[in-house]
Amino acid sequence: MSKSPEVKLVNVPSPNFVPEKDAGKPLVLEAAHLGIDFGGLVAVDEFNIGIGATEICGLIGPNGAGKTTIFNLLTKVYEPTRGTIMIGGRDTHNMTPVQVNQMGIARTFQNIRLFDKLSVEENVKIGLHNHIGYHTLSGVFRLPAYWKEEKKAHEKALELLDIFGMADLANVTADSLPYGAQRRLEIVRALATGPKLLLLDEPAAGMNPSETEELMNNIRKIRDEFQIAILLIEHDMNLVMGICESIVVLNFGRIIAKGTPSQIQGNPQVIEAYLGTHRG
Amino acid sequence: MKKKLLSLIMTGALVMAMTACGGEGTAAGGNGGSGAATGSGELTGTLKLGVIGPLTGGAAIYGNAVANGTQIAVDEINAMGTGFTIELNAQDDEHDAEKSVNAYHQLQDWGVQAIAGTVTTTPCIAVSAEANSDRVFMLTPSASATSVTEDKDNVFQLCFADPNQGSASAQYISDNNLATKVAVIYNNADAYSTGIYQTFKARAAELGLEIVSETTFTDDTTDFSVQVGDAQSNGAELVFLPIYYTPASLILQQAAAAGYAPKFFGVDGMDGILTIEGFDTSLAEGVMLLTPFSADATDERTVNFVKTYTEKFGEVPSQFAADGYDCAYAIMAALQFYADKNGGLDVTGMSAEQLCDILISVFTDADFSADGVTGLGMRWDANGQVNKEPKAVVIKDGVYVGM
Amino acid sequence: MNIYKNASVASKKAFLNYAIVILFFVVFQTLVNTGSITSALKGQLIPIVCYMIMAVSLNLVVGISGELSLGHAGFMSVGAFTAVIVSALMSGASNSSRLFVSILVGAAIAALAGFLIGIPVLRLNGDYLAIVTLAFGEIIKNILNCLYVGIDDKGVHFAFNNPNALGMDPLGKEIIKGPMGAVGIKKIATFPAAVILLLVVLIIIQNLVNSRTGRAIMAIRDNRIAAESMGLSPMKYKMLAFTVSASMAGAAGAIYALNISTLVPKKFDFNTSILVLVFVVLGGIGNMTGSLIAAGVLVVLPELLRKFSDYRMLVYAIVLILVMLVTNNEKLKGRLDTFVKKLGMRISKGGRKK
Amino acid sequence: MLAHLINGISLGSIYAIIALGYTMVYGIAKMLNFAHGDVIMVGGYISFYSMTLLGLPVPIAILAAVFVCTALGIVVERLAYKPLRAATSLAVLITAIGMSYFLQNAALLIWDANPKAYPNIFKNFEAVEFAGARISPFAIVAIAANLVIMIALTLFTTRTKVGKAMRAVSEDKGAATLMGINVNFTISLTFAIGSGLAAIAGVLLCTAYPTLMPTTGSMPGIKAFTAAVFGGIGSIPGAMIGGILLGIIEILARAYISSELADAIVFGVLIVVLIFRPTGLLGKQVHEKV
Repeated sequence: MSKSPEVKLVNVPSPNFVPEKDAGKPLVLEAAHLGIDFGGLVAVDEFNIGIGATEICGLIGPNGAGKTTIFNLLTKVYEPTRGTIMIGGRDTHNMTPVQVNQMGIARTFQNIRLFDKLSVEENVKIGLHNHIGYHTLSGVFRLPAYWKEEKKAHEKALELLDIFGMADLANVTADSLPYGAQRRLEIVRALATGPKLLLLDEPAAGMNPSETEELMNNIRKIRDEFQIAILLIEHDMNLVMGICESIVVLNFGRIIAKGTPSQIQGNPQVIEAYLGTHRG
Repeated sequence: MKKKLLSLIMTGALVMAMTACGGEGTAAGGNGGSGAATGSGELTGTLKLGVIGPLTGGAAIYGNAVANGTQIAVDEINAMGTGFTIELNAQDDEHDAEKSVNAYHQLQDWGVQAIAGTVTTTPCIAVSAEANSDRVFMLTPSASATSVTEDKDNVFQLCFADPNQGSASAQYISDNNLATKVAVIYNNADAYSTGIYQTFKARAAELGLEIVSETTFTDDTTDFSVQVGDAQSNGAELVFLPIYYTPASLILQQAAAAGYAPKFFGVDGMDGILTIEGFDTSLAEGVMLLTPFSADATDERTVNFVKTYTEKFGEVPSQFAADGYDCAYAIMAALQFYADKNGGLDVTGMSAEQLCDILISVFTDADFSADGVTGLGMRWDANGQVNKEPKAVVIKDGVYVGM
Repeated sequence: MNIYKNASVASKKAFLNYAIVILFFVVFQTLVNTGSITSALKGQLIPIVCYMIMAVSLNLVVGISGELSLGHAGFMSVGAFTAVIVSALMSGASNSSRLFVSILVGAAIAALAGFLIGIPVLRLNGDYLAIVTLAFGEIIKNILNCLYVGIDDKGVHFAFNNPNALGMDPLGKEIIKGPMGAVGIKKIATFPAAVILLLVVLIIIQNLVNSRTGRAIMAIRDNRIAAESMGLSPMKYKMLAFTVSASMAGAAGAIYALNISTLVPKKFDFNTSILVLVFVVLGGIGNMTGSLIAAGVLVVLPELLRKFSDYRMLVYAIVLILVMLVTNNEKLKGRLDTFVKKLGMRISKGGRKK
Repeated sequence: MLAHLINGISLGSIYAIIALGYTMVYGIAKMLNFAHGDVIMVGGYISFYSMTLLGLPVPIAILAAVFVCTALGIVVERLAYKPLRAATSLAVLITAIGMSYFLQNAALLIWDANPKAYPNIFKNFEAVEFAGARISPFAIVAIAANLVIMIALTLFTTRTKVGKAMRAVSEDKGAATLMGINVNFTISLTFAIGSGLAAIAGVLLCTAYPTLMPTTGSMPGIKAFTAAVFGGIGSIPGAMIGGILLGIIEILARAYISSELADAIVFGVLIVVLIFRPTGLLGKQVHEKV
């Protein structure tokens, strides 16, 4: 199994830190004192994170720790009870998931949410939606803009699908894909929206070791090619330790540890809270 | 025996009445004695007569009544053995303009030559427009709005046009000093009801009747507590109900429940209220109405019609049934009138256009009048509206009594 | 080669529908021209096309956008009554220009109604959305029941709930009289015009569906949350589908109105909305070809059932229930399939023997 | 004003009883049973003929109607809805509409189109004077019946084993099956109860508005359905509150605003309520899990 070279983490002007290579660049995402309550129950509290421009960051923790809730907060599916989320330096207060996406955050879902009845290519084209530049009326009247832009979108979609070697599946309907392919399609679709930060919710779930290995390579490839940041939730420790440059560990809605993979691996709290229970 | 007797009555009295002078209108059957078998002007052949009306759906009662009434007239005519017969075809329109036009086209495919219909107003307007351009004669038994006949020379009404009833009612109330403070409850979704209301109101103003409460309802209304309450709190002594008997029965019941007992005055649509199955006729005690037809009338033709209808369909005929019955006879009378004048007529295979012209010419002929159970000496003007006398009746002990 | 395969599947389907409509037109127009069509069918041609437009336009909302609307007839009535007014105002113009403008304005006003109603309606989901569309359909009917319109030398007069408030010249003409509706509408709709409208509607809907916008609408239908995370605003695209659909229902209403001489608001009640929904569901949700065929068959069916006289609506109800059971129950569907197969085999065997 | 209020509450009580049938069936089978209004009509006819043709006393006639409607409810569910348990809700909706057409047209053939005047079953009772307003015996019975039914249903669903099973099925059919609950029986039972209530509503409706026709049930059915949504579909107290509020709004709108626009106002209030409370007054807010 390939290991990513250990990077050095440096502090940024906040309680957070990013890999040294991203130190000079603005953060893609920064959350401070984030928290949400569900009917009096504190689900997430005092969550702080900063993500560097090309960082791959892992968000781990036992089941029910609040990882997906954090994704939902960052993408504004839920409006946080406390704290702030800044995307590219802009406060996202009262923004909708749509606006958050347009500001450069795209995500995948733990329970796959593809557009089942549409083809693979159409799924990707929906990701490309905001980059296809023709008006509804051009579409209705089939003006030249429609043909030009649709052709471009088609080529772009195949190009993106090719990252995962899925170009030949373009015309298959999404719900007829095998499970692993559906997860990969979700990543391609999210990538198509042209994000600066990609949130992956358990991308390797249900994959066998060789598929996982390939996925790791692809995640790195995506980061390198597109020069974007990736925040991922994953239970597969090989994957997390293998590709993440920094890791945040969550338990009961709170951060219990942050650092490089080696720091986390050696952290006794983490071992007790997460690795301990996971392995024990 | 029975048949023979019947045909005798029919030929003698019912078929048609011709009066050379258009005088008093109560034509006593100019050639009644000789009947349809008048030597020279023989009417022969088979007429394909269509009926269009709601046979299903919420207004089915009206359509079925007309279809049944027409059926009886046709059976009687066919039983006369005069060489003239009618083939009847009744089509359902569910009280819907679109379906009514469909029904009309179905009849055309069947080869209809004249139409007794349609039963309800809105469909009738739609069909009459089609029939007008196709030149098919229409005699509507019960669609009473003026817009049914307006600008259409081929459409005639057997029932009163609305304006006549409204002003006649106001006149009657005023002449007999029935009340000074009047309430009106009418169905503003219904051209019939609204039409009567409007002419009633205009005439009432001229006569000095004070309308203290005017409330409306629509076809779906079942709760009249507000309308009744309004009439009651405004101290109306008489409630004028230019509506059909089904909502009227609800109003009577709800007025009784509210302890309100004014005089009630209705129009021809009120007829039938006593025949509602299960209706507590004591609620209708003292209700007055103007109607051209009363199933309790004692003249021979009404008695016979009611008897046959009751035997055949197990219920007392309503005014709609009577209208349908008269339609068939009026058309036959008109054809006979033409035959008499022109030395005979064989209707078999005649085109609807030809028949339409004949019938228009007869119906607008000042000399033509017809008798029926809804009136004697009915005449038509060039607008297609009928002229006949309404009778005022009052309900006493569950039966109509003439006033 | 693979590249255009997908696009061609969608456009193949679209062209199939155009072909069906054109074939339908050619066949029936020929029958009409040669006089070999029954009056019954001839009289139904324009209503059939109107209901086809209604069905495909409702399918845009129910099938493509995935929202159950029970008030589609409301938009049809908005278009219909608008067209009646416009057509009456243009009494001097030629029939074709009257028809064209009436349909256009009818569609525009219906679109406006759709937009305004969409604002509250599209915030809701599922059955709640359905009941609110039903409520709006009834509200439109109620409002039209109170609408009085007259025309005189000074122009159009409107009155609400009070016919005496029209304030017209004595010579003026009332064209819409509240619950009694419109009378004396000049019949200017023609079968070719209706078919052209249907083609235009099909082109708009199918091109819309097979474009960026259509994909967005379907994405929101399939998974609203995922679509939002892709940067698609559900409200915007649902609204677009709803408004376009409303405008087409308005156009259908306009041509419907101009084919019949009288029109009451009650015609466009809940039952008409349901009727159109039945076309869509029986034709297959999202399947435009199905909508066209179902609308055509089901509009004609009650007329064909006339020979059952009293029983015809009962037969219609039973047919409806049986079709739903057979097409939606796996067991029954399976049995039907095996039956059809057996039947097919027997026929082919029989054929071979010969 | 008081008189209108009382009228509104008694009309609303009828809506509430019909709405209970809608709401229970929706809660369990997740379907809009459009034929429910027509079951009311059947209840009306059965009780009418029991009284007039067979001369049965009023309580027996009501029982007969309840019995027939209950049986009808079960048969309709078995024949038309049960085979579609796995189908889309739209397919079930269209089937229910087909069933509604069927019942109406069957009634038309059996009992013909002539309206029947329903006998006044409270003929021998006097109206009560209260604060200057007359309260008809009908209003008292309607309101009392509504309260009794509502309390009985609440006790039934919270205290009895079968009632609890009903709630379990409405929460989660799959889990209920795993817990050994007979889902098919429970759904049949719900239809039986809902249809039995429809029969009672039919008697009350026909007593209040004594014209009985094949279409008698359809408009009250739609209104009661609105009431059920208004109160929060699936909720028993919601159906009652929704029904009564709807009745009051309808009567007051008719009295003080316009009788033509009364229905529009009723539906308008429904829309406003749903905008602020998207699942009705007492409906449960459901969050989609992401």
